[in-house]
Amino acid sequence: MALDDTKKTRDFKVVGTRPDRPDGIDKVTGRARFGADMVLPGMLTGRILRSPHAHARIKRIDTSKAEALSGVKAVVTRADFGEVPADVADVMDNCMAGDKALYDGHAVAAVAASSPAVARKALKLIEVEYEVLPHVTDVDAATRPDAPVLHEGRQQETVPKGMSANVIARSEFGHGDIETGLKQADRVVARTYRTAATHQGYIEPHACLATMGPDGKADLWVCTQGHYMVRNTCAAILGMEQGQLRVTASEIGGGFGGKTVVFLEPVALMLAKKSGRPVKMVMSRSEVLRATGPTSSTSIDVRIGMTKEGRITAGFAELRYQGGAYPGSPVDMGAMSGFAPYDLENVKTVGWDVVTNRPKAAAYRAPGAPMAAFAIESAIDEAARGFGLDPLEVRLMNGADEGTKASYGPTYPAIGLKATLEAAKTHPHWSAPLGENQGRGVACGFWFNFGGDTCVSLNITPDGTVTVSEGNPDIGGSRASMTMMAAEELGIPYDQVRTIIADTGSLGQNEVTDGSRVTFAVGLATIKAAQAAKAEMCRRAAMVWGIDEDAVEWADGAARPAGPNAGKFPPMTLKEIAAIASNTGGPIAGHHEVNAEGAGVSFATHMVDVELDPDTGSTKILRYTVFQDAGKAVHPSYVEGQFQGGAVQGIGWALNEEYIYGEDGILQNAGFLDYRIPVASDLPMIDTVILEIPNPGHPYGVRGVGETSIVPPLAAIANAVSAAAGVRMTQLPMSPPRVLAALQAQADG
Amino acid sequence: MVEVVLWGSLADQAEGARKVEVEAGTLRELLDGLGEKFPGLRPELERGVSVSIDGRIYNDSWFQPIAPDSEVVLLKRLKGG
Amino acid sequence: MRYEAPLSVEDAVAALAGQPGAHVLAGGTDLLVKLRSEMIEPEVIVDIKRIDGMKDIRAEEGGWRIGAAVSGAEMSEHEALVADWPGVVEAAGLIGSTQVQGRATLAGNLCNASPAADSVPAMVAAGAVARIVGPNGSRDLAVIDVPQGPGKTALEPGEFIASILLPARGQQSGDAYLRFIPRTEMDIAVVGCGVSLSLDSENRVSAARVSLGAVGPKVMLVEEAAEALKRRVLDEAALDDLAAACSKAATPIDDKRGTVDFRRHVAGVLARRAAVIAATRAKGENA
Amino acid sequence: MSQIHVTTKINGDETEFLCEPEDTLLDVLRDRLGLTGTKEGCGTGDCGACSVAVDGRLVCSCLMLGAEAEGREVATIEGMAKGDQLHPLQRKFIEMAALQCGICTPGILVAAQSLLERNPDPSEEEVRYWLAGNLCRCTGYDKIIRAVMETAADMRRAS
Repeated sequence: MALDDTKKTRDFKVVGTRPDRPDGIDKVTGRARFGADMVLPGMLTGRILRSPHAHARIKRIDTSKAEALSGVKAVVTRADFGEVPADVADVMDNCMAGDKALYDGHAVAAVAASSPAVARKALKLIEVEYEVLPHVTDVDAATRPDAPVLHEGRQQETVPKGMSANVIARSEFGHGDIETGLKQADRVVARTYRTAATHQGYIEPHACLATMGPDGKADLWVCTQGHYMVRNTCAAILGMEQGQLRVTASEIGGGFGGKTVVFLEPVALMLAKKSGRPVKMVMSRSEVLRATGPTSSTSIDVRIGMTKEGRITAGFAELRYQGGAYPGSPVDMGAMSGFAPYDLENVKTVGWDVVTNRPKAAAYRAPGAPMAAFAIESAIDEAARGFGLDPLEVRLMNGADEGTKASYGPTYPAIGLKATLEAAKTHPHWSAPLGENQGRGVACGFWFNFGGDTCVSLNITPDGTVTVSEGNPDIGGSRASMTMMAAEELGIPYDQVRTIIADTGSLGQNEVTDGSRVTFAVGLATIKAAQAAKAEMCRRAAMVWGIDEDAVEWADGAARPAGPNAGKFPPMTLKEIAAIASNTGGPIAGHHEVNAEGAGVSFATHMVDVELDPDTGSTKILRYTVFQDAGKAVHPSYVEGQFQGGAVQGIGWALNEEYIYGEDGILQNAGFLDYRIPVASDLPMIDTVILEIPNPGHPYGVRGVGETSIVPPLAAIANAVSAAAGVRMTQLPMSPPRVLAALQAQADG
Repeated sequence: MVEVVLWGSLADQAEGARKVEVEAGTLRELLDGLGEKFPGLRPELERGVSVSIDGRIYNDSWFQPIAPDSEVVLLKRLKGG
Repeated sequence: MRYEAPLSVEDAVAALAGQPGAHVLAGGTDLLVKLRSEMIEPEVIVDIKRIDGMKDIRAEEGGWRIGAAVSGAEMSEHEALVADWPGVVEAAGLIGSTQVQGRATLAGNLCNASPAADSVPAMVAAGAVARIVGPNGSRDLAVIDVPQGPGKTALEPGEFIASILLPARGQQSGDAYLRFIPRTEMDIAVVGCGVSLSLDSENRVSAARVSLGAVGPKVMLVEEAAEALKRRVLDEAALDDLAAACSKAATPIDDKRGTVDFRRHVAGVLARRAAVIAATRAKGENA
Repeated sequence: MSQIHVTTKINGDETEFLCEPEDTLLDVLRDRLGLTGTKEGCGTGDCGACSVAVDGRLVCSCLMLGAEAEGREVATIEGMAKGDQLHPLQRKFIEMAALQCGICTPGILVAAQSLLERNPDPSEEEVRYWLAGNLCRCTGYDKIIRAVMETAADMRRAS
């Protein structure tokens, strides 16, 4: 595929401004329809029965009493699904347990009933006979040879013989020689770091509404980051043709990676199929926390060698991530990204993918990267501070630049890491005074960013306005970005374009809204679709003028004769061309379908001040500044919003959020009361500095911005807390009991 | 011939080599060539990989051209959130 | 399930007494959570908010009688009550969000019988008394004696709390309640501490009550802590003794909210801080 | 099990409904009256997405029974704009990008309106504590707090 390698700077008219978002009024008036807001005539309530055990063989399920209850229209268990293709077998098993329940909250049966009350009652009538098995929820415990085993036969050839079958895969990245590098060091920091599992914490629970007729045609309304993914996955599980399942994305109340997989949807479709009625399913908050896709808990060993001048001579990390009950933790992403901000001669990371009796990890914003950055950036900080060196200068000295061979292999093109560090160095935050019990920390972060399959259709209406259809749910203002890029490319005002999210019947395949891809990839396709429409409009104008179409160019919203014909005819505006479209060949549209590969990587530096209460171990965030490269900020307000939101999710991860499992393997804090995401009063304003180092892979220079902002905060806050406490914090969350214990241990010598 | 850099543990499946050479002008030829020349790589190739070609990352585009002097690095399949 | 909203105490008692497992609904901020999670499945819910007097805050014997359906927000808007018992009002004001404040009540917080209930240590320090009504008429019971353990109260079948009496505020007296939570809002107390004290003309403590929450199966009154303060000026030594007495009295557990060591230590920290605030208030200064 | 007949006023309109005794006000609003602007994020009073005002008092509609609404006045997000005139808070939230996904937005607007009715000149700290029961996972609250403060300033200037 061809990307525009335009490095030239252009003068933008719309891009870079801050117009009102097109879905704003719907969302401030309550009109916007989210997952649970849809109703259909005759609709039933679907509910799921979940395992109360962390690990148990399901010996028998008797649904007869539930089926006999008045108002119950369908009961579904795994037996209803039959064999499914291998590539969705784990998804199927996660949506509805087969032989074994693998975690507390694992779905084992479902009902559809005439009311929520009947559904609740029906669940109690389902008899499940369990044989409770030993369980393991800790990542290190799961790797021990005597650990309870979740699956036999899933270990990859990459794992040395003799390890627990829970260890699924091993990977290794890097270059140079660690031992040589360590010998050149004046100081080696070697520590083990641990992070707790956290949840994306989106405020909207999963919800969907399914219908399926006896003819096999089905419709699904769902809150998801990718309705095309939902279609493809559900079709595979239910043995349907993809074209027979139309999925419409509702507005989505947050996802952050957690809505890139299916949980309820295949079950809702099966209930709809069996009952012949529409079935709506909505998770409770406790179901969301117990049984969707939190991120990994981790255990990471790091060794950093540094000279007394601050040069990193060697960087090593061994990362163990548990990804829940099925293979596929994001450990590889952690192993590839952790040292990516640095130009290192000797670097090596080893990643271990481990299964445990926890819900299967889904993606969470830069999946895998924040934990690796926490460990590595903490070790770099400790080494630098050990020599009394400025941690920003050390990062600048070792920072990656254009031409650096990245720790994960490739050589970087133009990148923005050093720009973020330089901006941090000259920012007033860096030189502001600190008081007693206060500390300042910095850390860098990296994310790859993605592209992927993308379709955009752009239609010119008869009155000369423009509609854009895209296939990615608008999770944080992307309708505004697409509208802006279409308006920019067509040279028309923002308010003459309207962007909608099309259902799966209306466009070709679209990759999930993930990997910070939408503004980059859908934006690219929108620009290309606009370019196609412009070319067609130039052709129509050429017909009218009776000149060659190559002699027409598009500028400022109108076709203009160019070259030898320049000035011979007055420009024809988009509206004028649209008005005569029927006379010149028919409706005008542009579309673009592409696998948008070649997204540009992104870097950030975060700076944070904290204050500790030495009597209670409590941490207060005093000041926070994000410096990040956006390539080109299409709508700066929403770029800032991504920076701020990522930083605050990171603050939660660093200080309070954690999955707490009891000895019994049951989740202890399945609610927003004790799964403590940051509240407004916990926080200061989050300052942002947007840097714009254009991505050569995008016509406007856009880079994804959504994920990088969660990578540095864990380490930045740990570095700040460690500075304030005078003791190195190596375990997240840095909850008050943990900080107080560290302070007391230090005081006790 | 194109020189392909493998990630550390992948080298174990390719006779210990961190850098291997295959005859390829496109991404598809590259992936096919690798699997043919180093059967040990096949499980990982089947699980899916990403490929960095001159600093840009590709997942699926078979006909992405690769020049003989291109920098080609095999990566674990990337996933986002 | 039935919902009843009687207009008189007698009708409410009749509704409650007639049905084992009936539940009282005042603010509902605990009851509805239990209903939703299917922790309880009552046959009848008796909403007492429509009973005369339940929403009243009335002066009585120099103190304040607070109806069982008075919300935290209503208490914090009552200036005279706030002036007399700022610690109790602040404690009630710490329960949940602004939204929860619009509904949650002292009586409900007490009847929920959570060891971590915020308003209970403050009421205990204040020497508050609950008026209980039931099939056998009404009786008064000190707030400290209402909770019997996690989720258990001294209420007999058919009884409910109609009001809470905060006694007359003495001269040169002040109260305070502090709790520790991991965030700044929205959490359940990891440790709570209420202090109510009176000062003599030389600023020595003439009377004191110190209570702790979330460090035992129910809220406790710590006599040793009060003794540590009595007849002393609140200097560092007195505060150290107070803190030590509270840490010693605490019998907490390790759970998802905190550890034994943390809770013991923080019980002392909070007692010091709360005592200083209470003493400042006793001197008629703002704190 | 018999349904309860409730007469109430919702967004100024006399409204009657039948509900089950265990239905929350949130259930009634969303499932019986079609007022789905009020959201359920937790069902336990911990997220504030279901915020409404009852007799002028901000509450979580998930923590109140529908039956309790008898004789009360309920204000929801759907009643915030007057005709085609958005409330100043609604306008400011759009203008200042104080929402990303928008699921918490109705609850936050209702809560913020309740604050400004009581306190037309809140400090940043007062806004943050008032809204502490309204979780937002997208924005980090920065733009929300700024939008509320700016709206308050605008409304003070206008009055």
